[in-house]
Amino acid sequence: MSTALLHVDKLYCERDDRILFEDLSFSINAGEVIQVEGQNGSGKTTLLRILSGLSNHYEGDIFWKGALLSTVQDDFRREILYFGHHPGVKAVLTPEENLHWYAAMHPSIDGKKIAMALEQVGLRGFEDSPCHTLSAGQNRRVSLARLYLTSAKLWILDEPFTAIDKKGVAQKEQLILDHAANGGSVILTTHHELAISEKVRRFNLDELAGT
Amino acid sequence: MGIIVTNESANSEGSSVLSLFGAVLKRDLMLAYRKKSDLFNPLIFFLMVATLFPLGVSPEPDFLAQIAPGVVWVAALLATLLSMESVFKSDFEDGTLEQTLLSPQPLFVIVLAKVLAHWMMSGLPLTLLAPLLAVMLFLPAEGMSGLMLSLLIGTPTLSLVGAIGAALTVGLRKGGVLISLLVLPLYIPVLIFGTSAVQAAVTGLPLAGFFALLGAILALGLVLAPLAISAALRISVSG
Amino acid sequence: MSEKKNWMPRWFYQLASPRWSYEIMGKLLPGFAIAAFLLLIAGTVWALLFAPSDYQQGNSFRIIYIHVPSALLAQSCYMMMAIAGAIGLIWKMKVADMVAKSCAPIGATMAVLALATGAIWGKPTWGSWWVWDARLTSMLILLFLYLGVIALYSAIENEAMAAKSAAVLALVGLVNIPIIKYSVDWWNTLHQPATFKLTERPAMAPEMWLPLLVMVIGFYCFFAVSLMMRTRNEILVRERRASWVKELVEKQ
Amino acid sequence: MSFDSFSDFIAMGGHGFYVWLSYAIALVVVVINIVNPALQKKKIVSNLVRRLRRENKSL
Repeated sequence: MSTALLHVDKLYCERDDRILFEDLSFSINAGEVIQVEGQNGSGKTTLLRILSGLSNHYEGDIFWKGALLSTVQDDFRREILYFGHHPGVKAVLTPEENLHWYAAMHPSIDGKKIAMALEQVGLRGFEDSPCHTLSAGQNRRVSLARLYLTSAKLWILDEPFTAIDKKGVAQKEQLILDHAANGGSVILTTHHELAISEKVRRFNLDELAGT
Repeated sequence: MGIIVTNESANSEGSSVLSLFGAVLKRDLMLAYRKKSDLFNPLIFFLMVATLFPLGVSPEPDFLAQIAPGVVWVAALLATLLSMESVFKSDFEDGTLEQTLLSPQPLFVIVLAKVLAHWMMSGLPLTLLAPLLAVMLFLPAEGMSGLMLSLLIGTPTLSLVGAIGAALTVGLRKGGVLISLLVLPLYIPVLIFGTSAVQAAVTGLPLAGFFALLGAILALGLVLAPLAISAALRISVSG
Repeated sequence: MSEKKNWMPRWFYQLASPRWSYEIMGKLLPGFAIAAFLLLIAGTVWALLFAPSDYQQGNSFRIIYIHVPSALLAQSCYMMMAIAGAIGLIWKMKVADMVAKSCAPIGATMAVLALATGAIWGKPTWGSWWVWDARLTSMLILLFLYLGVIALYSAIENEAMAAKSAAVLALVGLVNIPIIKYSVDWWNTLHQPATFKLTERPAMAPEMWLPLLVMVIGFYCFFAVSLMMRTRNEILVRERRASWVKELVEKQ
Repeated sequence: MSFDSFSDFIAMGGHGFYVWLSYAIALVVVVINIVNPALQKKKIVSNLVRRLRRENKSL
């Protein structure tokens, strides 16, 4: 096995009587940004959930740093950050409390920089408002603030830019590039046209799916 | 806040587990405190169910005194069940459950803290409210200590076992009835020993045996239920 | 898959192959069916015609030849369901999942049969259709456990998830069965002064228990037949995409 | 043989109703457990056949 951060070997997944992907093999190396493309229902979210370890409805093998994922789950979880459809923000807690909770759950999150991160995502002044008083975009930004705090190697981002304004998107794209420049890896899905597309490896699920 | 687990504190395994436990407990208590209806609804339900018996069966004090242990226990059981669905539901819906499962922290500890928080929000207030019901149902004063103590030891088991059902059904749209179906048969031993303890207290028989049995069931539940809950949560979220 | 689990005996992962299981079950089915048929017929004739009547209960005693096998089967079926579920959970073995799922309805009907015969037997013996006898009560709770498992299977659409969830529930139930049984036994002795029980009796005569043995074995064979039929169905449904299933269907 | 006549056998010493009811229910339960999976199989196979035909057509 090479030194690929994450290696997927002959992944097969079917859902509701439909094969989402079959014989899917690829690697994510350190410093790489991968964008998964495909139509709605092509299995992008499913793929990211499988890669994050949330779903195990698949056949085939996934290797993390050369070892079978199921044998190194704890190490793996220490080094990934997952951003899913649901931002994972508690409506009755304030942004700060939400991030403190993440910090307790994920030691890769540095709890001391929370105020700084909230400022970065433009939530200064909202630290103490419960999240249900914030807009949908602001709620997602609370969750995205984790990107400024984490020391995780692999970021798995499912539609991170939904409900985020242009300026915010540019900022996040830069953050992703910085992360890659520092040897981190990102795998993401998005409907946005990425401004940084020349540095992104693309990867189309529609072409891979067997029908 | 005191709930920050930094990498430094991970050096000493014990203290990091404790602070994790504390962080989860504190968060869940805070959530309940900010959303008070979840806190009070089961208690009101508890009172209402117990009120139905004098109205539906007979207001005769002697008769009520006889059925009081069972009524209070059944009402407590149903009230716990009612509050059970919400344990993991909102976490599931807003995605925090996903983040919890992706955490490298031991899920056993997280789940145990969540169940403890649930018990502090349901079982404990039910126990404290029970004397009121007992008086309304003419339970003899001698039975009061047995009632309180049996509820105190028995309701944590109800929370633990109920949480298994909640974890299994968390991804389902109509999980509420299903939880009852899955969990009620498993509640029967606690119900039997709980009411027996109260009856023994009323008639002046020795109580220690019942508490020992309830305690043993609780100990078993503390060890095994979090494993089942963790497994069930991972399955439910994987869909 | 294979090189990871080479410490397992060969048959174990042959069994894990749905196709192999389907075929081997197809071969075993006729044998068990014949055995079940003969044993059940012989046992019934023996039980109804030749076994002596009980000196206390008279001919209503003959219900034992249905009641005991069905109660035994209901319990061991639950065990099998939980163990198969555990194997499915631990080794991700699909066939074990299917066996567990197939156990549930059979076990539930056996529990119903045990309860029904117990109640019918109770009428001439105790004078009422239902008595909160320890055995009947714990059988009733066992039925509830079965119903819970079945409800969970039908509530979850994703087959793999349903199998795993139900396996967890079955295992939780398995841990609870001894506790439930103990608590009900104990509760029963507290509430009811021991009258004479349905099935517990001092040394049964061989001409009484021999037909019972025949019936028990017959019931187990019948269980095997029904279980294999259901499991084969499950295999067809869950493997509908596999080429061997398509070939099989095309032949018909 | 523990019965002297056929009517004795049917009567079961006054417990005929209970005994025969039990055995009848047992018969029903056993038959259900055999017939049900058999019918199920028929349905599954016919569904699969239909599916296969549809797939072959669409190819």
